[in-house]
Amino acid sequence: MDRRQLIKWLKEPLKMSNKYSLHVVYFCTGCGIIEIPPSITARWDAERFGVKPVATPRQANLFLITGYVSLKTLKPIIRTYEQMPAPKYTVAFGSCPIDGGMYWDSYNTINHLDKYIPIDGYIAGCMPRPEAVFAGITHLWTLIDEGKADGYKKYRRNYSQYRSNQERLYGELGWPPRFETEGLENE
Amino acid sequence: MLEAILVVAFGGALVSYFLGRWTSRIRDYFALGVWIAILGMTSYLHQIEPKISTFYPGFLGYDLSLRITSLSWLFAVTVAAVSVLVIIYSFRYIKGHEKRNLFYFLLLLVNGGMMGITLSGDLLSFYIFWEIASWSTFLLISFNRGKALPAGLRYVVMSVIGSAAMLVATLSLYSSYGTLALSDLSTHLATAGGGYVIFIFLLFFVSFGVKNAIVPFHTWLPPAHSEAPAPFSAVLSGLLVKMGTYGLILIFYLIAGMKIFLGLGTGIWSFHYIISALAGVTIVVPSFIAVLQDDAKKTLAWSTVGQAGYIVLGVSFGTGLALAAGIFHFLNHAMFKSLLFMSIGTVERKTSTRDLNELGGLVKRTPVLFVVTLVGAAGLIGIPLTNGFFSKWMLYKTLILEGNPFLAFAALVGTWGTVLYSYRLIHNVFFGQLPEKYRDVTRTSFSTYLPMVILSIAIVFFGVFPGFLLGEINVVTTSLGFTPLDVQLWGISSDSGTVNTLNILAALAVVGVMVWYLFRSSAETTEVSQEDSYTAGAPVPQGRFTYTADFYRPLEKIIRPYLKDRIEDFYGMLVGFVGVLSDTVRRIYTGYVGTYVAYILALLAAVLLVQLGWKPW
Amino acid sequence: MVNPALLLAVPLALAFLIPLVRLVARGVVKWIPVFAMAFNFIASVLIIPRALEEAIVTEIGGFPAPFCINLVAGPLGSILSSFIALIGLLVAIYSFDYLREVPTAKYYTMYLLLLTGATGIVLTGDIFNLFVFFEILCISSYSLVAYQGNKAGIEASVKYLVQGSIGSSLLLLGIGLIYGQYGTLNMGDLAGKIEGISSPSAFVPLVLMITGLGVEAAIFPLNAWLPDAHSSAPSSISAVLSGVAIGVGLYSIARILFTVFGGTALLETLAVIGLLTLLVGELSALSQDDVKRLLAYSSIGQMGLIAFGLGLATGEGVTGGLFQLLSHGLSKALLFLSVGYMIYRSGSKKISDLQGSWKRTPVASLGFAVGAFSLVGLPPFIGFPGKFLIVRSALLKGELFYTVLVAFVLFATVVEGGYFFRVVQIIFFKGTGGRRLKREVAPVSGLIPLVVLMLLILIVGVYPGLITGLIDSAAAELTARSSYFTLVMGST
Amino acid sequence: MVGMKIAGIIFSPIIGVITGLLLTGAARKMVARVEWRYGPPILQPVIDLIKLFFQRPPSHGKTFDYGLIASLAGSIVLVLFLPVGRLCPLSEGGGLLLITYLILIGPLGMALSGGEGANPYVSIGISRKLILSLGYEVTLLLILLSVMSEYDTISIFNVVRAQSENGWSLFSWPLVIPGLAYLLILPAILGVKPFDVASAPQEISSGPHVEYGGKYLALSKLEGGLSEFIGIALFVNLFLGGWSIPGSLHLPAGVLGVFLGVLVFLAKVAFVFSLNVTVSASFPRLRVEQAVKYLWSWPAFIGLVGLIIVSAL
Repeated sequence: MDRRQLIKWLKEPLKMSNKYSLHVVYFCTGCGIIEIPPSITARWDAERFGVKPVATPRQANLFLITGYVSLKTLKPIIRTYEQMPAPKYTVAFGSCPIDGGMYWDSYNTINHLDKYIPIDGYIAGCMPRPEAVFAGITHLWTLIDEGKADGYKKYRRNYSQYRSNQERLYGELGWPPRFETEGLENE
Repeated sequence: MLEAILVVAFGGALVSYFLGRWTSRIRDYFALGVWIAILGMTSYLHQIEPKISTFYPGFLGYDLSLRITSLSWLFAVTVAAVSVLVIIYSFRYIKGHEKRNLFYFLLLLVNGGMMGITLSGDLLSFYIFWEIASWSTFLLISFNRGKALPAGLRYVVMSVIGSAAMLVATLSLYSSYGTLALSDLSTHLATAGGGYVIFIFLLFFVSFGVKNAIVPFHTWLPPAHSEAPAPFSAVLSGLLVKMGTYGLILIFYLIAGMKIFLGLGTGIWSFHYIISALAGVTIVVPSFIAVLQDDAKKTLAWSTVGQAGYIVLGVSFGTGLALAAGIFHFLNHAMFKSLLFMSIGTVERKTSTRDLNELGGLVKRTPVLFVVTLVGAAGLIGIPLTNGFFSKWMLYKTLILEGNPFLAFAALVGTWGTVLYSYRLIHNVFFGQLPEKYRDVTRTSFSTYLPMVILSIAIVFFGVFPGFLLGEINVVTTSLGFTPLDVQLWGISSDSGTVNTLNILAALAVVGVMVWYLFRSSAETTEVSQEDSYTAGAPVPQGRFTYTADFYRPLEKIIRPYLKDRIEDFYGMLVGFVGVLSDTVRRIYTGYVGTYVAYILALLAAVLLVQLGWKPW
Repeated sequence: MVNPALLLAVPLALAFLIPLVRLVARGVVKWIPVFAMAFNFIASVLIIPRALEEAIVTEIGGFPAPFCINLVAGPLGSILSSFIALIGLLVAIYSFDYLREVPTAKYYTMYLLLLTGATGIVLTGDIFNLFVFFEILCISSYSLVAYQGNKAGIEASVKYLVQGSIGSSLLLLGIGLIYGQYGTLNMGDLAGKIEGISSPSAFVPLVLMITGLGVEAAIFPLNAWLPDAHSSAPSSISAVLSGVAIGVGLYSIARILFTVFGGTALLETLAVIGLLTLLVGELSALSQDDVKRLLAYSSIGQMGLIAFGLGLATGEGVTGGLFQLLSHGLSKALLFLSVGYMIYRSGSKKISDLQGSWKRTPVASLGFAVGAFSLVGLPPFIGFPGKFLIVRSALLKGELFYTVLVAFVLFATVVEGGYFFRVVQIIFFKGTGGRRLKREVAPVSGLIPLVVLMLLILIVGVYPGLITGLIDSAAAELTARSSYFTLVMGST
Repeated sequence: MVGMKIAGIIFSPIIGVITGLLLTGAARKMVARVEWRYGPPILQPVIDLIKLFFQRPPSHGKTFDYGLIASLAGSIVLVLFLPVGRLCPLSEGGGLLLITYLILIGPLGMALSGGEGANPYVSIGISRKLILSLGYEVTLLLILLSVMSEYDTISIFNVVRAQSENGWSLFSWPLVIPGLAYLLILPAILGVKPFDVASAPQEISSGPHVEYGGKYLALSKLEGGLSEFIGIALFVNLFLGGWSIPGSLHLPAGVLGVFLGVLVFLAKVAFVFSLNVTVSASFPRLRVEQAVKYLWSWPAFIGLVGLIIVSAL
């Protein structure tokens, strides 16, 4: 942990603070939510790394998608993700968000979450234990360090593609496009 | 000059009525011109030597006279200034109403009556102008039909009771001393017995208390203020009610004189202390009743009662600082309460409701209205750098330093009631999601905004430089026999406590700019619409997504049982009693000739028998 | 110079001329009362200045006092007669087009007789003539009350008749007793002869006369005929009855009590009875839903107030009472006339049916408001100085008893305010409610008296000095017994 | 004297802000320790702040921005009117009465700002906040009035100076009674558990702060820390003698004395704060009406008794 290295702080305050002040928004998207309470309470105490659950996406910069994503939950997930202020990171739990997992041929569960919102990191497993969560977070740190955790930039860059994917699923989404969507109709 | 003011005022009222039958546009500007002229004339009289001029020799044996002193000048100029603004505001508000001419006529009549009240030099002309203002007020309150009718009736009945008390007191003074001139009475009353002075004080207190809505006499005010047309509510709350204050100052400090007034009774049983305690009740209870109201104008109306409590507390407490605070608060109240009534009136006109549970989100449609209302509410609460702060500060200071912490407690707790209802007012009208039905609310015209903007500028200006007004008030209190205060442009300095608005202003400005710079220099923001709000991912429901209904429900559950207006119930009982009495009396006329004949013979027989038996004659 | 006798002769003659004229020229009939009253008005106004200097005593029949039938046109008499003529004139103009659908000739005859009676009462200096003029007044009022011929009118008229007759008989009885004892009927003569009222020989006739006159003057509890009669008469007649007739009754009580008997000991009782009348009248009016009946009860109350003022017996109190007499006359006439105007349009006497009159009949509505405000005693209307003078003189007495009475008076004022303001609200601020009206138009001529009355109420209200001087001398005439005696009897 | 004034104007807001921030951090650490966790570093709020200033938050409009700015500015100005140790730049003017009004600017500014966010949670939070404020203000006003009546002054500076001569109010008769009442309502003034209904994250998504992200949240956190500092500083000044040390010890004059005074003052603040954190870590949250009922029962009663005794003596 380089939290105490003053030089690094002075050089890259943005990266450093983003790393060590991860405010988490999580809501019960899937079964992985069961792993969150242990990781933030006394046993594992995520707060010592500055990871702290907050109440609204406005205050958060890390989005934990805990488990499989049904069609019904995806819409709030997209909206919540869009409401978080940039820079923001997303970490998906378990195998379901990666490729559908055991729900891959379900009629109301999506298979690839990263078609709809950008995912900065996956924690594989069904389901991952708190240790894995911490592993995921430390991995996220390295990604932030290396500048690879740029999902929010990707989302903005390729917004028309994401939006068209979302709209293919739902038809009308119920809120206007977040960014410019040129070429959306052409696809 | 004084006569000219009254002639212009009353003549203007009449002429504007007949002008209105011809063309409404010229009537509007004429009415405005009349009052601008009056304002000009009144301000011209600034700090002239007190003088008395008889304008009507020999009305029923009296010489009716006018008189200008620093005290009456202050009230008169306030009346004139607020009247001008209210007339500007009425241009748009009253458009499309059927009885416009009547409205203008009555409005100008009320204002003229108030000018007369402030300028009158003897109690009889005071009474006459008082009555003229009272009945025209009655007609104006009833103006909006519907619920306004019982409100107007309630007002006028209580007002008539008050004037009856005043009439008795005035005539009793006359029969004792043979004069009614304000300047002469004080020498006579100085020799009067305590009991007689209390009798006179009580009668006047009933009269002015009714007008000023001090607690046992306040019940007319809430319905009247809320049902009157908005421009008139502004006049009613800002000026007319405060004519009671003027009367109280007149009777306590000018006619009786400070020594007599403060010398009645001892300790907590002294007269002025009892009135102060009543004023304390007037502050607390109505301020919290205002919190419970769902009707925006009713909230403001109850708030008027509460604020009147501050003013009366200042007037009756009996120190120079308190009196100055009372007068200052009167001026401030005239500013912010007229502003608030105007703004709520505009809201009502735009949305055709004033139910706080219905409104919301208007900040997006009428931002200027929001800002001026905010300034008004800030003045009402007494946020530092608005005028309301300063008067309240003076009042609290003198209450505490004179050893009356409980009165100070009442006043301070009342302020918390004020905070609660003021915020609710702002919040429920302007904040929250804009309901679908108010999407096409448009901005109002310039003439509606102008008076409100002027008033809000005045609120802030006199909050930062209270010295402008305090200087005038200082002259008044000095003329009433108090030691002058050390007034500066930026506030008051004394050994026991100084307040310097410039310090606060400078600190707030510097710190504000620094915080603003910090805010600006950090990362950019993106503007989002109202619909983009946190809803746990769900889209914002269309229609109502606001928390306005039952805003203070947890509090209401606790305090509502204690805030029932028992005085109103008592009056209701009295009215019921009179009704029963009247019904009983009416049955004397049975409709049978036989009974009637029996009455005649019975009277004859009775008189004869009494004469034979007792020989009283 | 005008002979005061002409004030009686001209209207009387014209009254009986009416049936004849009707045969010749129908259209002229309605002009006759106007003419008569105009004449009376001008004549009595012309008399006033001279009467102020010295009362004009006219001795009819050529005998000297006390044997003649004499008319005394003092300040009081001339003021009241001009007042009666004024009201009469205005009401006559009002009746011009108001009474289209009923036979007019009889109406005008009766109307003129009524006014002649009233004028006679205020001018006469002789108690038997007082009785005679009273009978003229009463009989014509009985018939006028029943004039519309509907059931209510006839019933009211019969009630009025019964009570009025009893009153008249009592009056006559009293007069007889007086005559039996003192051998004279001349007021001035009697004023010189009657020493005091404590002896039964003076007291009994006094009480009989006062009770008899009290019926007409609507003193409680003798006033039970009034609400029925005033409310069922045509509005123009109600205006005269309320504005003039009962006032004249009260005048005669005052005259008997003050001038003839000098009964100062009874005055306190008069004040208390007046107060009772005031309270009863106002309280009864409070729960009325018939607007004319409301006004009638209000008249009772006002009579009480006037009696209270007279009963104070100070110069100022009597001035106040007389002022209030005039102010009540003007205001109540205005009220009845404007209400009549509104009723003419709406066809209903219910208060709730007056809704929205402001839009239909603005002048009449304004008239009602002015009249009501004036009666409640609000400045700058004429009722204010009246009430003011009465309250002031009561307080000037400086006794606790009167202070308490004043409290009751003011309570009655509040009650009065309560019901009048309610009606004003209904007239001005309630919507029309889409009710169908009985008539779509009302005669414009009816508005002239309304406007005149309003102006009078306002002008005299603002400048009470216009008439207080006159009334002061009238009050002096009423209270100064000895000078009245010398006046009538000569210095002998 | 002028130098000290300028020093006060510059330093006392800085001290206030920093102490407020550190107190929040310390509170997190202490709560963690009470819950047998390791807890974040004490400087964690600073890290959060740095991050928040770099985020790109959404804005709901002008009131949303300026309300928050006014809120923070108001709280900072309030510190200028409070004696911080011997640094008391403006505390002569206006005194306690001004403070009772300046205290309003912070919450009201935030309420306005949140209001334009158009989120019902904001409204609920503010409604609760105002009700709760009413709950403790009743007692607080009684206490302030007792103090002012006892020392017969409205200037907080005079109150502190009187204590440095006569001993702390908390340990003197009869001011011990209002002092106790103040201790009872202090958690409510600070808005910590069990009185954190206004910004309950679990129920109403942190109430007024629900729409705040990035620098908005940063400013509101600064304001929150500052208002905690103010609440405790008021108590320390009124009842614990501000800069004065108990017993016969006296601070030296001059710059050193001022410095030591600030340190003593901050030590007292830290002590009182730790008391409150312990309370807050061990109690669950009250509903708002329960809170008001509590605040209006014992604390208000004690405060009333205190005022009666003070004004009777």
